Amino acid sequence: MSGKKRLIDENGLRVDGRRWNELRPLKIEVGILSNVDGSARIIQGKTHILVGVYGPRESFAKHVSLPDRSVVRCRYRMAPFSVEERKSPAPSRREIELSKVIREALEPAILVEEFPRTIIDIFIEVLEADGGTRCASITAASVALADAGIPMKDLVAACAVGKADGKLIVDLSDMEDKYGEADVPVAIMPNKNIITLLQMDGTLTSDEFNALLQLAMKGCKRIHEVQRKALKDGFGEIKNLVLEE
Amino acid sequence: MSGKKRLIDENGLRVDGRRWNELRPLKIEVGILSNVDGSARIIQGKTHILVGVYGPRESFAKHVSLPDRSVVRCRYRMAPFSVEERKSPAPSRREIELSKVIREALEPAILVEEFPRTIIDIFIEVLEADGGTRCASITAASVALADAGIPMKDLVAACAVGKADGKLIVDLSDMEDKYGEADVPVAIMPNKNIITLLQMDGTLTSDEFNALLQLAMKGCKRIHEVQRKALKDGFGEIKNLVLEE
Amino acid sequence: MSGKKRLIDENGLRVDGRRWNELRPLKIEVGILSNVDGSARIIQGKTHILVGVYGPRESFAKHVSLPDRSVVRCRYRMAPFSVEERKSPAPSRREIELSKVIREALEPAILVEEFPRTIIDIFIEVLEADGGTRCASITAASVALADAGIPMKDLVAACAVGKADGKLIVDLSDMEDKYGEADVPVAIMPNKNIITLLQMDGTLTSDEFNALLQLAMKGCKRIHEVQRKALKDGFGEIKNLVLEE
Amino acid sequence: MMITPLPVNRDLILGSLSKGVRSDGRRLDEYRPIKFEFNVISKANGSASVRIGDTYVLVGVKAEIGKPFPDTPDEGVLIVNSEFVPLASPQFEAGPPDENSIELARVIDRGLRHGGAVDFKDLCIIPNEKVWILWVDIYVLDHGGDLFDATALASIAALMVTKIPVVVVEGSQIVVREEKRPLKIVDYPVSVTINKIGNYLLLDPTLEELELVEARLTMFTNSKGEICAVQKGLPGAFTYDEVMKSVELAKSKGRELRSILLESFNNWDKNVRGALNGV
Amino acid sequence: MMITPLPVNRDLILGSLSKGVRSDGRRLDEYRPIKFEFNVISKANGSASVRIGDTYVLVGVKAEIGKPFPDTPDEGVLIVNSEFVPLASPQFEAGPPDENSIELARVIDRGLRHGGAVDFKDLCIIPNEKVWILWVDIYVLDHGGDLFDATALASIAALMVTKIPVVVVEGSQIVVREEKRPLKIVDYPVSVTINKIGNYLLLDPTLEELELVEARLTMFTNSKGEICAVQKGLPGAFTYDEVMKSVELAKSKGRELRSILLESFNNWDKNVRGALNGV
Amino acid sequence: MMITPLPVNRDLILGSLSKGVRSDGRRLDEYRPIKFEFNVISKANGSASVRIGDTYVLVGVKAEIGKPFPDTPDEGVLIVNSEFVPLASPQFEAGPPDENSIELARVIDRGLRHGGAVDFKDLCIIPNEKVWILWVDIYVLDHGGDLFDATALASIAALMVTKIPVVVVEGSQIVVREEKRPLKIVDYPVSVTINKIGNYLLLDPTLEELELVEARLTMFTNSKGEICAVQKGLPGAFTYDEVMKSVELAKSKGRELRSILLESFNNWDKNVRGALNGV
Repeated sequence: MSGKKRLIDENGLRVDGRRWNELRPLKIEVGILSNVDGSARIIQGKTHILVGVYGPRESFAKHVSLPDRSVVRCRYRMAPFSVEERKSPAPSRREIELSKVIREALEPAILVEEFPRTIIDIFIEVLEADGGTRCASITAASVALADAGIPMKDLVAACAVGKADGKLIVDLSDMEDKYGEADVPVAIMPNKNIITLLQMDGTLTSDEFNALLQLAMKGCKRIHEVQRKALKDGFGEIKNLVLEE
Repeated sequence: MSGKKRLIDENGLRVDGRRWNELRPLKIEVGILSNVDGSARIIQGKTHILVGVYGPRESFAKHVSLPDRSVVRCRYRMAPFSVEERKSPAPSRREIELSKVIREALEPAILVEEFPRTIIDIFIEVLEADGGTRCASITAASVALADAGIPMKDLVAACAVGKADGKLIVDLSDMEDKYGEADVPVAIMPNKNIITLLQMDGTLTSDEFNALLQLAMKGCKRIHEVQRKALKDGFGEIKNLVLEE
Repeated sequence: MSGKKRLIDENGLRVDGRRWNELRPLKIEVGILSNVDGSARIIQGKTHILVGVYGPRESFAKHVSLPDRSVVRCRYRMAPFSVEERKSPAPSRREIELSKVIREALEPAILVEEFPRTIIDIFIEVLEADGGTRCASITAASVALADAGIPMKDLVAACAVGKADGKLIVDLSDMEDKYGEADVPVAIMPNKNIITLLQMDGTLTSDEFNALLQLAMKGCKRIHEVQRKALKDGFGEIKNLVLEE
Repeated sequence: MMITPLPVNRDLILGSLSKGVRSDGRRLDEYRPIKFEFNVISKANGSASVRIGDTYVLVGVKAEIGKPFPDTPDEGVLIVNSEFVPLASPQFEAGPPDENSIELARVIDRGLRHGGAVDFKDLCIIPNEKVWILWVDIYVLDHGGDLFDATALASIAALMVTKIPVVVVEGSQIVVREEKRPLKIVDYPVSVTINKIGNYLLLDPTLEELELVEARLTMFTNSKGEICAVQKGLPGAFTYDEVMKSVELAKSKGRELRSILLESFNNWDKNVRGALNGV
Repeated sequence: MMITPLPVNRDLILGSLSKGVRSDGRRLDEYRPIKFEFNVISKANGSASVRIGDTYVLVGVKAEIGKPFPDTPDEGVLIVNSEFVPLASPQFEAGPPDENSIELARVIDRGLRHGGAVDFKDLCIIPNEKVWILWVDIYVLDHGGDLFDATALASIAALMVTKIPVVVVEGSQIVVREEKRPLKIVDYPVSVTINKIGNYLLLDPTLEELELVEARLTMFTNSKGEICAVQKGLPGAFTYDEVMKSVELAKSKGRELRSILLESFNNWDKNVRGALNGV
Repeated sequence: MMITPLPVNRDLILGSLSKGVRSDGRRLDEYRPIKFEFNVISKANGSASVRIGDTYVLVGVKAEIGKPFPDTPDEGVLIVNSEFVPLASPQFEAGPPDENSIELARVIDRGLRHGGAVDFKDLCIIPNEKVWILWVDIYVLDHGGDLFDATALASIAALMVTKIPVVVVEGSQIVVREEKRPLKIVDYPVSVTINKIGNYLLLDPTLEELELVEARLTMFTNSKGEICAVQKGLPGAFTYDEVMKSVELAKSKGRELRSILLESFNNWDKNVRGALNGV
């Protein structure tokens, strides 16, 4: 976050030509895998992720299950070739943390009480990472859970916002994430309008933070429309989309 | 397999003076360990291996056992001092693969259906490695299984063949394995005349492959005689032995 | 143990000014942790250790428990910042060995037969290490076990003795341990007068060994008084103390 | 002597919260007394322990010379690790750090880093070659509820008393002197963790209250009142209003914690200097 | 929604095989349709996915500069890894690669190496010092039966589209340019895996058929029709005649697979060049 | 064929011990016959196996060139590892060394080190830079009771026959010659392990007796009769008198073991030299 690179040009355009409040192209496909109970593929900019869901299924390891609810497990991993420098396949501390926050962003939406003594497994494979992988993972995982027929209170839609060259921006790319001044991934349950993921890296005044949170929630709602389309038709898409100001 | 070293001299003799179709000296001892159910030692050239077998025994870990057959497990390991450069005691990928192919070479011979819900453990310790360790391991393990009184359809005898300096050869040494053009380890059940191990590294025409496979099967049959002698008398041996052409 | 540094000066005083038979200041506090069944803190010179004890508690892992006695487990660990060079948090071979000898020094005193099918867990965290950590761990753990209400035949008190610059000394500091000629950690059950820990590193004649063992037992008895005071009042202490000759 | 689950009385606790007061008499936004100890480990370059109620955490800092990261060749390196040692709670298992311990360490790392605690350029010895690496090792010794805020305080406190050897570069040689100097501390980021039970937001939960917490929001602020790291945790959710209320809590309470930290430090520092001057 | 074991009907499948035809209408030696995608991962130096029926595998190649092996000081290094990720099959467990995954990676490695796929000398930068290391990472994304043949195809396909930076050695310095060049591909080894059920040998089994396979024989051939790697797997056995029949299958079907590979590549390559030339 | 626990008859064994004789007719302080084999592994720099009754251990020594420890810049390095391989006992599990294996290796290490077995300065090649590292790998192949004493004997025996290449330093280059030379062996430390059953102290227990051993005391002595390492093991205790009696046993029996070791070595050495001289 050293801010050395110029991320917004004199016309207010970002390195990939987007405006500050413009989402990247987004595609969601549903039901793409044959051996899982539910699955989805998300391509957001160049970020490319597959999610597979198993469950609710009985636990082989008895000590994992709970008598009054389903246990949700989540594993987020990046493929060795998904990033600039080859990543070792051993789980990094970052992957372990993200697995946890992604799970905790999805759990509020799942009706875990309906399936006591079972396990729901969410497996996330990042095939290419170009910024916003945790948000894209949540967006896709929520679709895959629905595809598995797991009862949910709501979908969960996620969107990162942040600040670069002093400007607030939406749907950060890799470069903006690395060299910007702040990165704020947010997930919401769009119908209930509640926040299930919120993290921040960087420095912001409380006014900026407030503005960004509202911007993120707007982004999540547009992404939610794509999720619904995908669940209905097997495929949902937006090209670049400018959020209303 | 760069073939830089001269492996066959002008008299058609190999680096250790053998002819192309000559086996190394081979000794098999049975029942050499006190705490296992069956054991064997094999010394083939300088290759030196101990095998111990436990079982059929009840499984402590319930999830490992099967209701209709015995589960066979196999662990092949090389001692740190068994090779030129000290080997780390942590299991290598090569050791894990060899444990699998050795197990799958022995399993066809074991009457696993006779002992449901049990485990048969085969532990292979390579004390010195001078080529042909997977074949020697199979040869010795099959004897150790018989020594443990485990019912088998047949013994399994193994022998490596290959190609060096353009010539087909039998019972490869370390040097021939490393610098030759092809290495083909083979295991058979000699009475049933079926092949339970077959691997190949290198490049061969299908005619060469065919000829080598037949050569290997001849070698296995001579090794089988030593196995039978060892099981009968506790010890079996051949000095250098030239296979009939 | 190269003996290069001068450890005893011309007045017979050690690097920290102590006489050969003088213990370091020692403090023991009891019941300092809120979530364990028993606990103690020991500060001996600059060595600083916390011990927490759980149990007897039921075993979650059935295969760990025994039908006729409680199983005692012990984990000795050093904090990364406890030593001169930062220590990696991964358990070292030294820590694994010390966990074992400490456990085996404490077990003779515990009435394990009274709690079949249970586990007693002893967790030792070395916050600062300045010599004598295994002895201080035993001294504190024995107090923590008593604090947990676990029935014992006797306390266990421990004290290291050794040799530096040709002289026998008691309660070795880090420097004396590293650069002295011998280090002999000893633990006893003071009322029963039996030895439950005995190790030696270095070179000693049998006469020296005999004299040191007697010196150690004297030291243990003075330390035992502090243990009893701590168990009675929650806190026990000695300033520097010269053992009678 | 057997460990039994905490007999948490949900109705009792919620009833109490509805009156704006907690079982131990505190207001919802009130911390338990906070006690610092500085430089408790003499073999560390710096250390501090913090107690908040039963919570007891210790942070040790070790400095060693190493290579900088390629993308920050003229800056030192900060590495935060955390151990939830088993004597702190029957829930902490022996073994490598689990997801809770890793999350805590990574959040503290971000708080210190984006909060601008340390001047990293001051830790450069030879650009591209040698810099100071600061290992910040968090030890949770007793789990009494609010781990994030206690470890955040102990971490900045440990850095405040950390001293590293003076090094002199002579040609391509690095001479490490006996003499030591403090780190350049630039800011004092602190964390305030907001805990949600039902519709209530409370600070510094006891272990008993923690059992009922549905979601938590940890927010670091720096001395300018800017937010410098945020982490939502646990499988619950917040409304937008709750988040904005949390921001205000984080700012006001952060100021409070920062002044307790600085006061404790100054008292300690005065005593140490006093002792050194023979007072 | 619970996972139940595949209800494999042994008699039905065997009955079908005895008529020389399979439940999906294929002949015993017939592959399902094979579909390639090239360069699907832009951060990789090369990548390709292959689908055969439900089987879906992705291979990414990353190139980095490193040290050669001491016994091949003027050759690049090839390292093949394989991940059986859990979303591909309920049988694949999370964790480090198991024996199946390791076996697959090592067999593919031998097939590429002895099949002479890549000119390793072309990957040398400074002999004894610096060479290109090629990491070939296999990702099995959906397990639909025939993993060896699909991953073998995806691996050679990924290498065929791999580009590495042009490097220039100036004195003892290595300058890595922006410009990229393809690998020197020398041969196109492909794998044909023969599966034995009862007395039948069949290719490209479905998951259902795979449950009945007693033994398998994976055979790599190069474009000259030479055999360049063999691996027998599973706890069954082959007769000599079955092995020799397998050799013939490996040669003829290998030729077939190789031409599908090259055709797919050429179509893709034409499109890419077309796109570049603005056609 | 199932493994059943050893049917140890405590009364029988104790009754026998009370008469000063053991079930196999030995006195309490009597070892079973000890058999050495030297240089059994030709790829090791040195190796030896020892059998005492059913106990069968093998030690291999590998020498490689590496860096010295900073605090002993002009000395070689000794690293002792131990593997309790599962074919030696059903109690030995596959996997990384457990506490028993680690304890054994560390005790043998201390015995060799403080017993002054090897001249470490003779292993220095270039001070601060390059020294010989000796890897002593202990393999327990059959567990017949007395592991410490057998592995101690095998370790010193393996070092006695270890040969390392002659190296010549030319400028800053190290030339490793084909020619080999023996290590400089300075002393012959041996271990005697005293085992306590009830009030009896006995040496070299059988597996059956071992089941009853409450505490053990392993004592290394050097040729001067000095004690050079001690380790108490197992969850039992010793009286002061028992320890002092053990010291005397360690000295007298250590002398006995040392002469068996040297005699075996000399016989072997004579044969080898004889063979070399064509006798």
